[in-house]
Parts: sequence; C-alpha cells; structure tokens
Amino acid sequence: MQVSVQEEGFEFGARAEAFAQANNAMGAIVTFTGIVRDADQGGLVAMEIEHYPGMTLKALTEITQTAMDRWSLGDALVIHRYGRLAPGEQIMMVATASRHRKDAFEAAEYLMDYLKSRAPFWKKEILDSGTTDWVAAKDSDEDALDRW
Amino acid sequence: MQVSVQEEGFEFGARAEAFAQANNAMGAIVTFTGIVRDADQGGLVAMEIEHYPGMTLKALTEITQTAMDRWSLGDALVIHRYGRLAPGEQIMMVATASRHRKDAFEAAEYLMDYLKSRAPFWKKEILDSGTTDWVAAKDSDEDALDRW
Amino acid sequence: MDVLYFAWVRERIGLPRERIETSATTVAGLVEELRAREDRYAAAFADLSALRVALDQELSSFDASLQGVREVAFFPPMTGG
Amino acid sequence: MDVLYFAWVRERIGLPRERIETSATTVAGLVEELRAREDRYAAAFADLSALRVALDQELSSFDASLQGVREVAFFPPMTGG
Repeated sequence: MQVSVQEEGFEFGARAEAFAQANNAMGAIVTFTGIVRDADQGGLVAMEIEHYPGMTLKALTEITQTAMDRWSLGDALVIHRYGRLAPGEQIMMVATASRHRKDAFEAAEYLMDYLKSRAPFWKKEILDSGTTDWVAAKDSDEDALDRW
Repeated sequence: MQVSVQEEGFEFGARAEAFAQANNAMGAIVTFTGIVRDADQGGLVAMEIEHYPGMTLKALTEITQTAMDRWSLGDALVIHRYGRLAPGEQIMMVATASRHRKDAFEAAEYLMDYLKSRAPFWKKEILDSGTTDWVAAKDSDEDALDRW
Repeated sequence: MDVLYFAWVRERIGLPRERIETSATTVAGLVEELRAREDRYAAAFADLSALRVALDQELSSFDASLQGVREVAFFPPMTGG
Repeated sequence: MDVLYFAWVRERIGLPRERIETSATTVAGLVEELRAREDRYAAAFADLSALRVALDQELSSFDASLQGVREVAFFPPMTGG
C-alpha cells in the first residue's frame, strides 16, 4: 500500500508501469488519473488545492486501508497533490491490483468516491478575469458514497 | 479512438501516459491492464492466445465505438495481444477519457466485460506438467453483460 | 463456403478451415451434415450449448439462415481480456 | 484549544488558525461563541449545513463533545480527487 500527499508533480505513466510490474502476479490493474481541466465557463489560469496537512495523509491512509480490507487486492496506490496546478497537469492518481477485474474496478471507484468527498482537499479556480472561485461540492459526489 | 490487435508487446505505462497527455483537457482517465497470471493450480509456463484474424479488429472496433456512443468520452483506447505470452506479461489494456469519472469508469468496465465475452480470443494454458488447458468461459463473465 | 474452427473445436476436428459445399439452409442444418461425416465432427459438435457461431465474422445463432453467407466459424465461448 | 479554518471559511474569518479558550462542551456551543464574537465569524458560520468539522483530525459532527479535544477544524465540504 502506497499513499502520498505531495506538492510536486508525479509521472503517471511511470508510476502506473511500476505498479503493474510490481503486481504482475495479480492479473488485473486499474488506474485512475485526475487532470486539471478548464472551468465550465472557460478561462482557467490555475487550480489551487488547499489541504489540511495534519489530517490529509491520515485520511487517505484510512480510505486506502478500508479498500484493502474490503476487496481482494494485492496492492493499492494513492497519490494526491496540493498547491498551484496549471490546466492539463495531473492532480492525483489511484491504482489497484487484484486477481479479479471486478475487485480492481470497484476498489478504484471506491477510492475515488471517498477521495472526492472525505479527504480534506479544497479546490479553488483562478480565472483569467481575475476572479477566484472555490469549487463547490456536488450533491452527486455525496450521493456516490451511498453505493458503498 | 485507437484499437489494435497485435502479437508484439506494448509499453503499458508509456501508452497510458501518452493517452492521458493527449486527453489532458478531459479531467478523468481510467486504464485497465490484464496480465498473464499463474494457473489456479500453479505451474503455468505460457499462455497461448488464439484469435480469429478476420473478425477480431472488427469486433473490437464495434465494441469500442459502442462505448464512445454510449458514454461521454473524449477518447478510448484498446490494445489486445495474441500469440504466446509468458507469466507476468501484459495481455491487453483499455483506456478511457471523460470529463466525468463515472463515464470513464463505466466505459472501461463495459469495454472489459465485452472484450472478455464477445471478442474472438481463446486462451490456452501451457503447464509445466506438459498438459495444456483451454481456459473455460465463466458464467460470471457472461452474467456481467447483463449490467449493460 | 469457408468453414473455420477455433480453439478446441479446431483441435478436435483437426484442421483450422475447410471449404464445404452444402445444401443446408441454416447453421443447424450445416451442423447436422458435419456431425454425420465422421466421429471427430460428431465429437466437436456434440454439445451446441458449448459452441458459438459467427457468420461472415459477426456473432450469430444456430437457427440463422446461411443464405448469402460466405464464411461460417465455429468456436467455444470467447475468453478474451 | 487550536481552532483551524480552511478554504472560504479561512478567507471569511481572515486567519488560518487561532488558539481559543472556551467553556463550550460541544462543537455547536463553540460555534455559538464564535458567532457572537464578530460579524466575520457570524458570516462564516451562518449556515452550518455548508460546513464540516473535524475533531483532532477526524471528521465529526456539530453535536459532538469537545471533551479532551485539542484541535477543532472548520471547513466547507471537501472537493478532492
């Protein structure tokens, strides 16, 4: 199990490859990567991600451990960045390895649903108009937790 | 949309990175990779994957196009190998890009469920005992299609 | 028409493809003809529930018509992914 | 105890953390004290349904007890991933 909260970027492809190689007895590898995309109204200059340093790693570790306990996983990886990110930059990734594709998929979706709504990160959009907007939590993200 | 049926190996990490970069306006990237794993009883020397050359690319293309039509995807990628593979080698991968993680996940699961049961590949396990076993289709794989 | 066999169907019959002249009008009729040929065909087609068929490279069914069909393929359930 | 604010709660109150001596026994009691302090606190805590609270870095609720708690954090619903 690998969990990282970091300001610096990470190489998604290289991390995904290393994870797949390390778990090549497993059969099924799922990855998810989140990328900073433009604001709905356009004009995004940067995304600032604030977090709660004392709590973040602990929360991510608990979420990941719960996934490891609940599904039959060989390994799980979570990386989440904070700080100022440009459009197109990778914000975070998760990866799961299992003998069964269903477990690998479900665990990755679980991790994403919990990272969205239960890990202490807050996103702020910096727009070229000079305005800034805190991204509002979506009801659909809260509702997604009902599945688990 | 990228679909490939090939004997040679592919670099999962490099392909995943290139796919994520090419779709970095999308927000959500999901990948799945299948790896040759040992037989349930152990002793796997190789996995031989037979396919139906005239039909395979057409079937994969239809499955992928259906996913593109059904979910809101920026792009989708499918690579599937045939021939003789050693344990630990990557057999196939799919990747999906969407503005929404739910679409990216569902489309990737749909692709996997259909590749499992509707693409003309057949796996044979070569064991160190000298015996060979055609991998039997699982009822659970057929049942997985009911979801869609 | 061309008839193709894959996986253990190919192994049981002992060849990957052959050219067959048939007056059968459905896949089921063709299967009956093949079964009557030799034991290895009878063995390969013993249990149709364990087989799938494709007509001109599209999955089809055993009650489908062979009219206009140029290529028939028989194989076990697929195990890709 | 230490009280921490994040995201727009931090911006509205104008500071990221402060040390507070309180006799409140629940989070809701602490919120009442803070609201009574100044308008910026009243504004930040106007709608509790838009806020979340963590006690000693674990998500909690507004009716939770403050007994033994060393760190309280207030923030909007999280938007990770």
